[in-house]
Amino acid sequence: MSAVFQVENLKKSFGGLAVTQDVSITMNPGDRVALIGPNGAGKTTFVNLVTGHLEPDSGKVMLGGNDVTSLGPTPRVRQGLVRSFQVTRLFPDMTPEEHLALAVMQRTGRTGRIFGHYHSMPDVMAEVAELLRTLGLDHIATRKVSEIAYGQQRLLEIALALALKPKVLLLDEPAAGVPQSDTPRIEAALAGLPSDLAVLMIEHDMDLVFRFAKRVIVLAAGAIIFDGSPEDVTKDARVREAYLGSYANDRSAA
Amino acid sequence: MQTVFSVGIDALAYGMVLFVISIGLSVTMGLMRVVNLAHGAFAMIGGYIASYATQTLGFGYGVAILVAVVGTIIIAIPVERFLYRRIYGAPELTQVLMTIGITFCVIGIANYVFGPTLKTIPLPEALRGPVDLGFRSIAAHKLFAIACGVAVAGALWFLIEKTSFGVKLRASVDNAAMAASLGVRTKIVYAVSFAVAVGLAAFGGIVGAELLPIEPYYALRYMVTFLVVVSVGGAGSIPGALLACLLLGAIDTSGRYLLPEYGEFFFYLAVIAIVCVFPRGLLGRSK
Amino acid sequence: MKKSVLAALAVLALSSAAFADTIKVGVVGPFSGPFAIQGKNFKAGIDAYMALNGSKVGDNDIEIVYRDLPAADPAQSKALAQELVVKEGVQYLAGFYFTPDAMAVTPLLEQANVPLVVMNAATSAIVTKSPLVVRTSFTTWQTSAPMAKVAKERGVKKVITVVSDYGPGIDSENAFKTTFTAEGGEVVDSVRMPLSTNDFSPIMQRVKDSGADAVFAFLPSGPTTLGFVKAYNENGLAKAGVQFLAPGDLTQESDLPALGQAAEGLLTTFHYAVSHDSAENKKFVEAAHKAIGNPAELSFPSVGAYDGMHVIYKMIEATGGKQDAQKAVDAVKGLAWESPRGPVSIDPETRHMTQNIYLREVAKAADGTYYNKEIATFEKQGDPGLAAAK
Amino acid sequence: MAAIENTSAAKPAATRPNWLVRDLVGLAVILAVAAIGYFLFPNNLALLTRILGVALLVLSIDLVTGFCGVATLGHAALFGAGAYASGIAAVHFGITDPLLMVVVGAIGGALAGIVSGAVILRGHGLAQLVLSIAVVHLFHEAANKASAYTGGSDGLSGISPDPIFGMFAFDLWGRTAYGFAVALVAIAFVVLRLITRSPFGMLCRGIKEDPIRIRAMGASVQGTLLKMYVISGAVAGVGGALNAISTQVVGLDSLSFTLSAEALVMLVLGGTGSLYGALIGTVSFMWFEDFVSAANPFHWLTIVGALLIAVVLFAPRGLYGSAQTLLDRFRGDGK
Repeated sequence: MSAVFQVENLKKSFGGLAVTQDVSITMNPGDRVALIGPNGAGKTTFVNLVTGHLEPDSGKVMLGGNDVTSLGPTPRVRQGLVRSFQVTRLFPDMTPEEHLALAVMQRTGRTGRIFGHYHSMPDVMAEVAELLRTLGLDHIATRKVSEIAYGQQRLLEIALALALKPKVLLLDEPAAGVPQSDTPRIEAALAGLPSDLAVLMIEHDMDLVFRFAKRVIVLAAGAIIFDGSPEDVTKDARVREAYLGSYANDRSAA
Repeated sequence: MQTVFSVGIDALAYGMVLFVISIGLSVTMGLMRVVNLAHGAFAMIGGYIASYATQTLGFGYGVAILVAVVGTIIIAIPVERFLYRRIYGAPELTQVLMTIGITFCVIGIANYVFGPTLKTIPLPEALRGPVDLGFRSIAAHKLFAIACGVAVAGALWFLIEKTSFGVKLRASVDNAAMAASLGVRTKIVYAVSFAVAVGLAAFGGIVGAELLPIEPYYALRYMVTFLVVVSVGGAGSIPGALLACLLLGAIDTSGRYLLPEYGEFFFYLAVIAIVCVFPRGLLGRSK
Repeated sequence: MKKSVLAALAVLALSSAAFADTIKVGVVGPFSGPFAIQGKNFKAGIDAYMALNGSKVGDNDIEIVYRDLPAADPAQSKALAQELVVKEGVQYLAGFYFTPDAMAVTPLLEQANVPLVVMNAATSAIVTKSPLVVRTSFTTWQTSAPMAKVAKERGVKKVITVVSDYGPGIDSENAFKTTFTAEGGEVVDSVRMPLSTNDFSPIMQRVKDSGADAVFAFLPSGPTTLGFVKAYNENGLAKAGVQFLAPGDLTQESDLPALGQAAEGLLTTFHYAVSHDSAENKKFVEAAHKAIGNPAELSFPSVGAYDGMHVIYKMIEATGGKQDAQKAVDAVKGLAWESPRGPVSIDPETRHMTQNIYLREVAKAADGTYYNKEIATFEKQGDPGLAAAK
Repeated sequence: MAAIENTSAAKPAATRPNWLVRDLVGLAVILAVAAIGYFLFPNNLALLTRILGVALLVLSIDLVTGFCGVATLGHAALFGAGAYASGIAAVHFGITDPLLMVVVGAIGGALAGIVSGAVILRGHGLAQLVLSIAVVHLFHEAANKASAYTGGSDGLSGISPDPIFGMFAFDLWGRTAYGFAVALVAIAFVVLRLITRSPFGMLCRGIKEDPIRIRAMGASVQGTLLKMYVISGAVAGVGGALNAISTQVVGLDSLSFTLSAEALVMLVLGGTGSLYGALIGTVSFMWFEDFVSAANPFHWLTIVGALLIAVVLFAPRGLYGSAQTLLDRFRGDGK
């Protein structure tokens, strides 16, 4: 199987402080990878480097065999690298249906049209309906986003990413802030993600990580200290040290 | 060479006059985050009071300045209490609408009370007439304006950076809720900063009256200039405003000396260039 | 034929105005805004004329309908004129402080069968835009050109011109340059500065560097003249003996209290000074002071309005109150009378005023106020601007 | 707007005619108001025509400010560019057919939209406001300088448009001009309703609410906004051309900061983000201004200022926006 997503020797420092040191990751279609790490491990920086919001000092980001290192965030999205946000970023005055229709039309190159309406685009309507159904959002499809529950907003966040038909999906703490009662629905949504999609999830919640990921990568102080199966991660000495050791450090830093 | 010096002195003087008038706006816009288009209106009120105090009441220049600054602040207190307090944190466009409304009212009232003619504030003998600098002569009041600019910059810097009020102000600006929970009475802090800003406006209106004469449309005529200066400097930054005034003063003055026909182009192209390179202003805060 | 049909239509539409004994005159001017003081002067001039000559011509009552146009805004000007003609049924249009506003109205006149009496707008070309335009003010050429002769007489050889960079400024520069060069003088440099200029020091520096004996300046009356005159003094030009020459817009009477001592000794050429010494003017000033309220606010637009009313009264007399714009205009061609500013006449060809232009010097009166003191007269000046444009 | 979208999306098949009906009703209301204006003020058609010209400018600002969240105090640059383009075409190039002049105006406005959009979109917030001010001043100064073409500060006069379709001459009473203006505004309204509801319009609304999310969806924010600026420029340009045609002169005031600021005030007064708000804001401001300035030419500015303050205090979302909120609340109570 050929790699759909590769990061090679990525490095980034801010004013002498190395926040990402020589990180390399390879992912294949269908991969379910969780990226974890203690606070301040450099996860956010890593995400920004991958999505193109930050430029690395050295190293490469490859997407489906193409080098996208020099590209900005928007072209990377067009090439199939889609992210969700840790804190929901939705349009409060629009409905879920509109969100998804906009995403589908954007993907299929129709948002430049100054006339017409998605209601008269059967394929868009069908795809939106399908997504709404898959994620269980159809009953609130036409409510304003500002009026729906946070758990539903998180689901919409995932649906929105899927509507862009990504090759690689970067999920930034998909369950963050969701009440306990709603997490099963998020988990179900994650379980139902397309099987050929490569998913990289950044997550704190270890329960979710164990249920979802087939592979876990641990980032600490900007470097990968573990890359292996979920079963092994808790046994790894360096991981334990990073978490427990950093606990004390964290407090002094905060 | 002598010409360069000479134009440089003019630029310095003009820049400092701009600084004294605009710095109050930088306080309201940068620290209180209000797009205060009525700033010029307060400067104008100061000018009118000073003119009235000197011409009609026969006060001296210094006393008139004091009376005008205090008088303007007294006028501004109810305005702050009943109008500005409603637009703190409101969208920019709402603030624009409100402060333009206030400006219109002030213009209309000034026109009614003082009539449409130009008003002057007679200078004391010491500030009248030119001072010989050796290679050229310069108006004494311009030197006075430069001195005022330096004094205002220093005093404000001290107030904001070195006093407990300054600490409270900066805290309220960065995080009003947090400051309030720490016992800072943010409403009072805002009211006091507003009073300071208005007082500075009035002071600037008087000191700058020789260059920007007092008449009812003062408030609209120079609105854009003040706004441009503040945003080029970076709202809320005193050194930024100082730098912007000196820079824009230099561009404007040398443009008008070298190529007066294209003075306007010079000025606004420079503004566009600066704002594009420094979107937050020369020394703007990054938030 | 077509014209008479239109005229008939207009008469029909405006029948109330045509046959009633009240004749309306629509006056458009800046009654609010930065130029409100000039609009006030229009009103004062009109009020003064009607106070002195009654509000009746023959059997017809005269009624003035004012419309406010605060700044140069031709679209609004046309809308107001249209409203005055159609809704108010005015038989005469008058006023107009700014050139573009007057220009905007000229295409209406023929169809409306209404003459336009321009009481201020000073660009030469306005009268050429319609045969129904008469102007009772002045043109920038008319008031600027004599200054070149003054300069020559006073032995000035090299002049630098400094004008605001807009229509009237450029007119003024051309008028002075043309005349002064023809007289054998030399214009060493011409500076055009943006209208928004606040600080004139760099300009004065240029004047100094040019080595000219005199500076000829034009700025619109109002706040900037104050800064300009002060900068002239403060930068040592007055002391260095560089003479200050300008048309009278710079030292209009309503700005003099603010200019104060700084203006003393400035030389200007203009068509009217409030201080003009004649019986006609005494009568006028007395009436106008009463009308304007604050005597310090009286200045030149008032006399344009006063004479404008005189012309309109003559037109009404000639037409007997019937609406006939062409006849009305024809009636005042060549009309001559004694105005507060001196003897004047309407040039039959240009429909612009032929008048005396006076050289004045700002002087201090016995009561400590400043005034424009007339010290020389250029008699019967036409408008050189139209000739120059040809 | 969003509320309308809401209900329409609920049961697409059944309610799709719903917004169509609403738009038709809206158009009918506009035409009815225009007709009432014609019969109520038959002698004031010039003023009404002028209001409609400015309404096009305010609609055009609404496109970038209300629908895209771009703050601008320099939009008259686009309006004036349209006015001068059609005026210059008429005076110097003999294009005197009114419809052609409108097309020329739209093109002129669109070009100005590209230029000013390219500059203004480089900043945000206060910087954006200042850039827009700088742009309008540069346009103004350029027109002042190019007096050979523009007539400079004396204004561009001598524009004499042909009769529309060779039949309807522009008359003294301004009837033709008024009819022409109503037609242009009605067409612009319909076209803009379609555009704001289109996929492109949705994208713009998305940019206003969260540009970062839009980028994460793979859409170009700058490109989209620039495109909207061009559309907005075309609309403003039509307004400018209408002004040039109906008044037969173009003055520098049509490129001024003052006009830009006034138009923005009208928009905020009516309520941003809604075409109705833009229209209501323009009509109420200009009517009020005309009424008050005729009633008291010396102190009307104070009254207008007081009105603006009152609107901020009592109708913070603008006249239309606040009325709608009130209506929604009323409806909500009824449920």
